[in-house]
Amino acid sequence: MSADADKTTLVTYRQALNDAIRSEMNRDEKVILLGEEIGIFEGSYKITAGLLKEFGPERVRDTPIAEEGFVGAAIGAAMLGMRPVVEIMTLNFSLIAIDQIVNHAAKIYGMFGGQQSVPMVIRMPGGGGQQLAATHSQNLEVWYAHVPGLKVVAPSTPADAKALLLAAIRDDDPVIFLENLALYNTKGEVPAGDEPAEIGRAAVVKDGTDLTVISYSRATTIAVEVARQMAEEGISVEVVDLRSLRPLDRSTICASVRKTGRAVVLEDDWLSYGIGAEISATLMEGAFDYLDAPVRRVAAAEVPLPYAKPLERRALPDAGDLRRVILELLDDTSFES
Amino acid sequence: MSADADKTTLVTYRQALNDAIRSEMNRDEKVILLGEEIGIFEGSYKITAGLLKEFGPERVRDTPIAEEGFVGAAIGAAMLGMRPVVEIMTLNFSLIAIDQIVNHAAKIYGMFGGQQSVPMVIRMPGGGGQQLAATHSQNLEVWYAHVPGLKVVAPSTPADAKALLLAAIRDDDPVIFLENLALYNTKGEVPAGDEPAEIGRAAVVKDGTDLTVISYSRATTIAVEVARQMAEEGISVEVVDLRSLRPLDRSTICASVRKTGRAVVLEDDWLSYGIGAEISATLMEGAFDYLDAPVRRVAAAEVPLPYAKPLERRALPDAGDLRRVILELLDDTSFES
Amino acid sequence: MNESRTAKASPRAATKAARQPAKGSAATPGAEAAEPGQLVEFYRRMVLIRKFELTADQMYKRAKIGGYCHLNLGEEASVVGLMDALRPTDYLFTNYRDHGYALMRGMDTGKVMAELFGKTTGVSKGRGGSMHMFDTEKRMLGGYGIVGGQIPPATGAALALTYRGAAGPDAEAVMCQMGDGTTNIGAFHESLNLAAVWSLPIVYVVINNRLGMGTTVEKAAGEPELYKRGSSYRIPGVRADGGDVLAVREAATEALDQARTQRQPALLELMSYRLRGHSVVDPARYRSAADLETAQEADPVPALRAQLIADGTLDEKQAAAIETQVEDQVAAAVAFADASPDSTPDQLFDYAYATPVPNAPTALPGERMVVLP
Amino acid sequence: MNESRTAKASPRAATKAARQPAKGSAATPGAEAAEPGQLVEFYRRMVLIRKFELTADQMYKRAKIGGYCHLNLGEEASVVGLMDALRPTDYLFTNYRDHGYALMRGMDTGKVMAELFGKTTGVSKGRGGSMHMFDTEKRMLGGYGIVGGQIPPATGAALALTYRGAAGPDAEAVMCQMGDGTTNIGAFHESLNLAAVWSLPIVYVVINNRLGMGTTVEKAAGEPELYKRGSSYRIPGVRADGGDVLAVREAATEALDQARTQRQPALLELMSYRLRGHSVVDPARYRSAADLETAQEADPVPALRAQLIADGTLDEKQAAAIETQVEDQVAAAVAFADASPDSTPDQLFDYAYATPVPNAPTALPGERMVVLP
Ligand SMILES: Cc1ncc(C[n+]2csc(CCOP(=O)(O)OP(=O)(O)O)c2C)c(N)n1
Ligand SMILES: Cc1ncc(C[n+]2csc(CCOP(=O)(O)OP(=O)(O)O)c2C)c(N)n1
Ligand SMILES: [Mg+2]
Ligand SMILES: [Mg+2]
Repeated sequence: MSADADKTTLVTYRQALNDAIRSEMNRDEKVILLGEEIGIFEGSYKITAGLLKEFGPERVRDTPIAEEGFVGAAIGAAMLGMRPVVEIMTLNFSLIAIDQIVNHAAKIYGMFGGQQSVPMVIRMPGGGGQQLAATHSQNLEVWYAHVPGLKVVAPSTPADAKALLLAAIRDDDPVIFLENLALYNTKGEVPAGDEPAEIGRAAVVKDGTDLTVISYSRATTIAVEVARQMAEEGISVEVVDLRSLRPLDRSTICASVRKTGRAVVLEDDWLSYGIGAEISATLMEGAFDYLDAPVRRVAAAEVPLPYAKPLERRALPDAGDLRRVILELLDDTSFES
Repeated sequence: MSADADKTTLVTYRQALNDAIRSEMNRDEKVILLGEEIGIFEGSYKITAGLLKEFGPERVRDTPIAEEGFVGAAIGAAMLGMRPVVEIMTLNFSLIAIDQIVNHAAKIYGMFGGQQSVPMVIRMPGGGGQQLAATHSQNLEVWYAHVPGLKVVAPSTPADAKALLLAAIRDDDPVIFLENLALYNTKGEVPAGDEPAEIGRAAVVKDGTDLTVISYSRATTIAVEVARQMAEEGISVEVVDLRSLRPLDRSTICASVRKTGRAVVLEDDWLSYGIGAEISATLMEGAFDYLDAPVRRVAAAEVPLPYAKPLERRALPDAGDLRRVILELLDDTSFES
Repeated sequence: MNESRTAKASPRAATKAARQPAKGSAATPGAEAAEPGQLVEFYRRMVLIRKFELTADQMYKRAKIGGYCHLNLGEEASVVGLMDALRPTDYLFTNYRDHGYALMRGMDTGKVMAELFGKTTGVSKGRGGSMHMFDTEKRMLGGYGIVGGQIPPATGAALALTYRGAAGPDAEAVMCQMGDGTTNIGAFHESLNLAAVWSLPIVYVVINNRLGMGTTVEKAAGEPELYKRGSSYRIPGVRADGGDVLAVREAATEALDQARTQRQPALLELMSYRLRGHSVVDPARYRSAADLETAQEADPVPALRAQLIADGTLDEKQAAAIETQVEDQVAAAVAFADASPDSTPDQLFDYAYATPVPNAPTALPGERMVVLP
Repeated sequence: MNESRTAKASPRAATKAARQPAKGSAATPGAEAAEPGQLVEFYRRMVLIRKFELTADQMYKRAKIGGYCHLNLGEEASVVGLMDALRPTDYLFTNYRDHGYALMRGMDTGKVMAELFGKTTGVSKGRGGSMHMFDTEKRMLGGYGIVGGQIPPATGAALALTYRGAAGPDAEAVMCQMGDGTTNIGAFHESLNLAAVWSLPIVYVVINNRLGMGTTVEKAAGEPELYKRGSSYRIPGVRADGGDVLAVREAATEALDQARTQRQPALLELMSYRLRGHSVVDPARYRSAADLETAQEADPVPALRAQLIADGTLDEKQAAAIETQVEDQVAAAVAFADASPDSTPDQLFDYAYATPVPNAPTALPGERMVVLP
C-alpha cells in the first residue's frame, strides 16, 4: 500500500473493478450481479472474488450457461428498478446475447417514448494474445460502439476502470463496459474514494507536440509505453485515450491532432471497419487542414486469430509496429527531432 | 419484355433474385433453400415465390422460428457438401443467429487449417423507411463487413442482384448477401444468361469529374438519381457503387477520388463507426494528397429509428441531404460549374 | 413429471364451452363464478377489442397506420380472460400482437389508437407503433417485435420481484405472453429454465392460434402439445380453451396464484384461432377454406353473444346497445388520434439517453459531426 | 411420451457395472457381447486417453501448450464406448473437451499432440489448438469452443445426410457430443426441435459430468435428469452409465441404429465424472472433498483394469505391458510434436478464403491498406 494511502493506492485493474463493484453494492442494494461462475468460482478472471461471501447468492447470482437468457433477464430486472451488473465471460460469448443487448436494452428507452430506462451494465473482457484461438480472442467493440442507445466504455488504467465502472453503474442507460484479458494484472494508482468518471470524455494521458497516438483499452498501455521510450529519443508523442467509444469525444481527438499535425490510431481490433476507421474519418472532418500526412492505423491483421503463437503474435499489433509506423509517419513529414 | 430479349430484360430486383436462385437450383442440386416462410408463404417479401412448387419441400425448406438453429444447420449442411441459401426475414433477426455466423461460419475454414470450406449464402434485407420502428429497420452491415472469413455483398441494381447472387452461391465461403426493403420493387435491365459477377469489386456506375459519391445498396439508387439531376445543372458527379463491402475495393474508390478531388459517402446506416467511416479512412490513406476538402458523410441520425413518419423521414438520409452536402462541398472548394 | 391437464381443445368444444358457466372456482381465489353482469362486461370488452382491431384494419387501408400491424381478431376471449386475471400490481410483457392487451390493461383507447397513428399523444409517443404499446403506470411493460424477445426481460422482471418482497397471496407477479411459433426459439428455453432454477413468479402464456405466419404448429414444433414443454424445466404446463373467457380466466388465475404464493412458474397454453392473416397485409392464401371455416365457427365474440342472448342475460337490443357504445368509443379514439399532433423533426433526439452525457451524437443526415470550440 | 430408461446412475454402481459383462446385446446390432480381447482393447484405448491427457497437463505446465486446455480425465469409458459405436462413415461434432474423441476417431496421436503444441503438423495445422481438433477424412468435423455452438452445425450435417440417401442399416449418421451445462443454452433447444420436425439421423450425447465449470447440474437445470429434455421434441431420451464402456457402447449403438434406420433423433445422457478442474489451470477449489472422492472412486480406468485382472483376462504383467506400450506411443507423440516445425508469420493469410477474391485484405499490423496501381 502506498505511503499516501488517503490519496491513491497502487492496485491491479482486476482489483480496481472488484473495489468498484463492492463499493456500489454497499452503496445501493439495488445493485446485483449476474453471470456465469461469478459466485463460488469467483469469476473466470476472478473479478468478483469474495463478493459472494460478502453479499450472498441473491445479490451475486450464478447463472446457467444462457447468455441470451440472463442478459435479457437483467434488462427486465433493470426495468423494475434493479441495477444489474452482468458479467459475460468474454466478449465472444456476447454474440449469443446480442439480440437482447441491441434489439432490447438499447431500444427500450427510445422506442417506448422515454418511459422506461434500462439501468444496467454489461462487463466483459475482449482481447487476443492468450492463444485462445479464433472464437475466443475477438475485439468486436466496434459493433457496440455503432449502436445508438448504448454507451460503451473501454478503460485502460485501474483508475479509469474504477471510475468508469462507478459511473456505468450509476448511469440510467445500458452501458457496455469493455475490459481486456491482458489488462487484468496491470497496476496503477487509483484515487481513494468513489468519484465516478464522466462517460463520453477522452483523456490526453500523455502530452506531446510531434504526433498523436489515439487508442483505448490495452492499446493505450502500449501507446503510453512507446511514447515514453520515444521521448528519450527526442520525439514528443501525445497519447489520447478514448475511454468512451460511444459517445466518442471527437473534440479532444481533433484538438490534439490540430496541435500535433500527425496521428496514428493503435487498436486491437481488425483494421477494416474498426474503431480506427471512425477516428480517421473524424480527423478527416475535424483536422484536415492541420494534418501534415494521412492518419495511419495500426490494427490487427484480418484473419480469424490462429492459436499458434508465432501467427498470433504476428497478427496482433504491438509496440514494435506502433513505433515503426510513428517513425514512418515522421519520416514522411520530414520530421527532425 | 424488352424487344431485345436475348440481351437484357427489364425486371425487378425481386425478380432478379428469384431468377438467380431458380437458375442455380436447376444447375446444381446441392443448392437448397432454408428459411422461415419461404415455401407456402412464398417468403415474407416474396423472393422465393414459385420455388416450392418447382423444387419441392425438401429443397425449399420452411423452418421453425429458430434463426440460430437453422443458420447453424445450414453451416453443417454446407460442411457436408450442400450449398444452402438461407433467407433471414430481415437483417434485424440475424442477431439471433450471429454467433453461428461469426463464431462458426466465418471461422471454420481458417480455424481448422483450411480443411473444410463452408459454401453458404445468407440472404437478408436491411433498411428503414417502412415505419417498422427501431428493432425492424436497422442497417448493421458494418458488423458483418468487419469480420474476416465472411464475404459481404450489397447489390444496388437488379443486374447486380442477380450476378452477385450467382457468384455468392458458387463461392465456397460464407457470403452475406444484403438486400434492402426499398429495393425489391425497383426495376432495371438484367442481362440474359447466368454470368456471375466478381465478389470484391466496386463499380463506377456513373462517370463524372467534379466529385465522387460512394455508396451501396439503396443509397446508390439515390446517388445515381442525384448525379443525373446535377448533370443537368452542369455538375459532373461520379458514382462509385461498392457492391462488395468485404472485401472492399479500395483501389476503385481511391482512383475515382484521385480524379475528382472531392468525395461524399452516402450510407443508410448510423454515422458513427458506419461503412462511411472506413471509406473516409481509406480515402485518407489513398487519396489524401488529391483531396480538395475533407470527405463528407451523409448517414442516418443516431437514434433507434422511430415509427412516426415525420421522425423516421428526418432520421434517414435522402436525396435532398445528399444534394445539399454536395453543394456545400463544392462551395467549400470554390467550385464553378 | 408434468402436472398437465388438457381442457377441451377442439373448435366445437370451444364454441360450446363458452356457453357454459365456469366451474370449480372456489378452490382458486380470484376465479369466482361468473355473475351474469360480469359476463356481459366481458362481452363488452371482447367487442371493444373486435371493433378496435377492425377499425385498425380500416385505418391501415386508409394509410393512417403504417408499418406492421398484427390484430387480435379471434383471440378476444383469451385476451379478456387473461387480463381480467391479472391484477393492476402485476406486470405484463407481450409480443407485437398487443393492441387488445393494451386496451384491457386499462390504457386509453384514444392513446392506443394515437400510437398506431404515430402521434405524440400515443402511449409510446408515436415512437413504437402497433408492435410497441407501453405504459409504465399500467405495468404494461411492452409489446415486442422480435419473436421471443420479450421472454428474457419478462423473466428478469419476475426476478426483480423476488427482491421486493416475500411470496404470498398479495405478491406481485409477471405474465409473459407469446405465440405458438415462439416456443421454438432459444430464448424460450433459456428463460423458462431460469425461471425454474430461480423459482420466479411468472406465468408464460402461449396463445396457440395454430399458426406462426403460414406455418402450422405441427410443422414447427417437435412436441406440438406445447404446454408439455414445461416439463423440460419441471414447470407445470396447462392447456385451456382460449375461446372460453371464463376458462381462460380460471386457468390464468390459478397459475398466477401459484406464482404469487409459491413462486412457481407456469406455462399456460390457450387454444385459439387467428381469424385473419398474420398481419393486416397478409391475405393468408396459404390457408385452406376448411381451416378458415373452423376458425370462423370458433369465433368467440358471436359465440358469447349468442350464449348471453340464449340464456336471457341480454336481449338483442341490449347487445346492440353495447356494440354501439363500443363503436362510439372506438370512433372517439380515431377522432382523438386524428386530431393529435404529429411529431416534429426537432424532437428526433428527445429520448436518446436517460442519463445525458457529453458528446452524444445529434447530427442530422449530412450535418458535420465535429464541432470544435 | 418419453421412451426413457435409467441405467445405474450411482457412482458405486458405475464402478461395479464396469465389472459385469454386457447384457441384452442380441437385440441391437453392433452391441455384440464383449469378447475378452475386445475389453482388453477398450482398456488400451482408455489408457491411451488417460496417458495422453496427463501428458497434455504436463506439457501445459511446461508451456509447450497454451490457451485453454480441457481434459477427458474421468470420461474415458464414455469416449471409448461412444467412438466404438460410431462407424468410420458417421460424422462427429464435439465441444472443446475433444482430445480423446480425436484419438478414438483414429486421428494420429502425434498430430493431435502437435495441434496442442500449435505446430504446422497438427490436425488443424496449429490454427485451432486444444479446443479445435478436426479431420475431414476421419469425419471428425470439429471440436468447438462456444458452448452449444456445435449443436446447430451437427444438426445441419444430419440434414445433409437426408439428401444423400435413404434410411437403412447402412445409412450414415451424426453424433453430437456436449456437456451437461450446455443443455441450458438456446442452441440446444432450437437444434433438437429441428432434428425432430425434420426427422434427422442424429444422436445428441450429453456427457453429464455433473459440473459445468463450478456449477452443478442441479443448480443449472430446471430438469436435472437431462435425458428427459428430449420430451419437448418427442425425442426419446436415454440415460446410461458413462463409466461402463460396454453400457455406453450399447446405448450409443442402439441410438445410432434408430437414427440410421428410422431417422429418429435421440438424446443420450451418460453419467460421468470430471476427475480434475474444468481446464488444466482450474484448481477446482469450489469442489468438496467428498465429491472429489466420489469421482475418484468412480474412475473408470483403474476399475476396468481391476476387473480384467480379477476375471483373469489380464495379469499384472500384461496390463503393465499395455500401459508401457501406450506410454511409448504418447512419448512418441510428444517427440513428434516437439520436432515439428512452428508456423512462420508468412503463413498468416494462408487460409483466409477457400475461394480467392480480389482485394482481400492482407495487411500486417501497421502496413498500409491502400495499394494503388
Ligand atoms: C426473431 C424473429 N424471427 C422472425 C420474425 C418474423 N415473425 C414475426 S411474427 C412471426 C410468427 C410468430 O408466430 P407465433 O409465435 O405463433 O405468434 P402469432 O403471430 O401467431 O401471434 C414471425 C416469424 C421476428 N419478428 N423475429
Ligand atoms: C456461450 C459460451 N458461454 C460460456 C462459455 C465458457 N465455458 C466454457 S466451458 C463452460 C462449461 C460447460 O459445461 P458443460 O457443458 O457441462 O461441459 P464440460 O466442460 O463439463 O465438459 C463454460 C461456461 C463458452 N465457452 N461459451
Ligand atoms: Mg401463432
Ligand atoms: Mg459438465
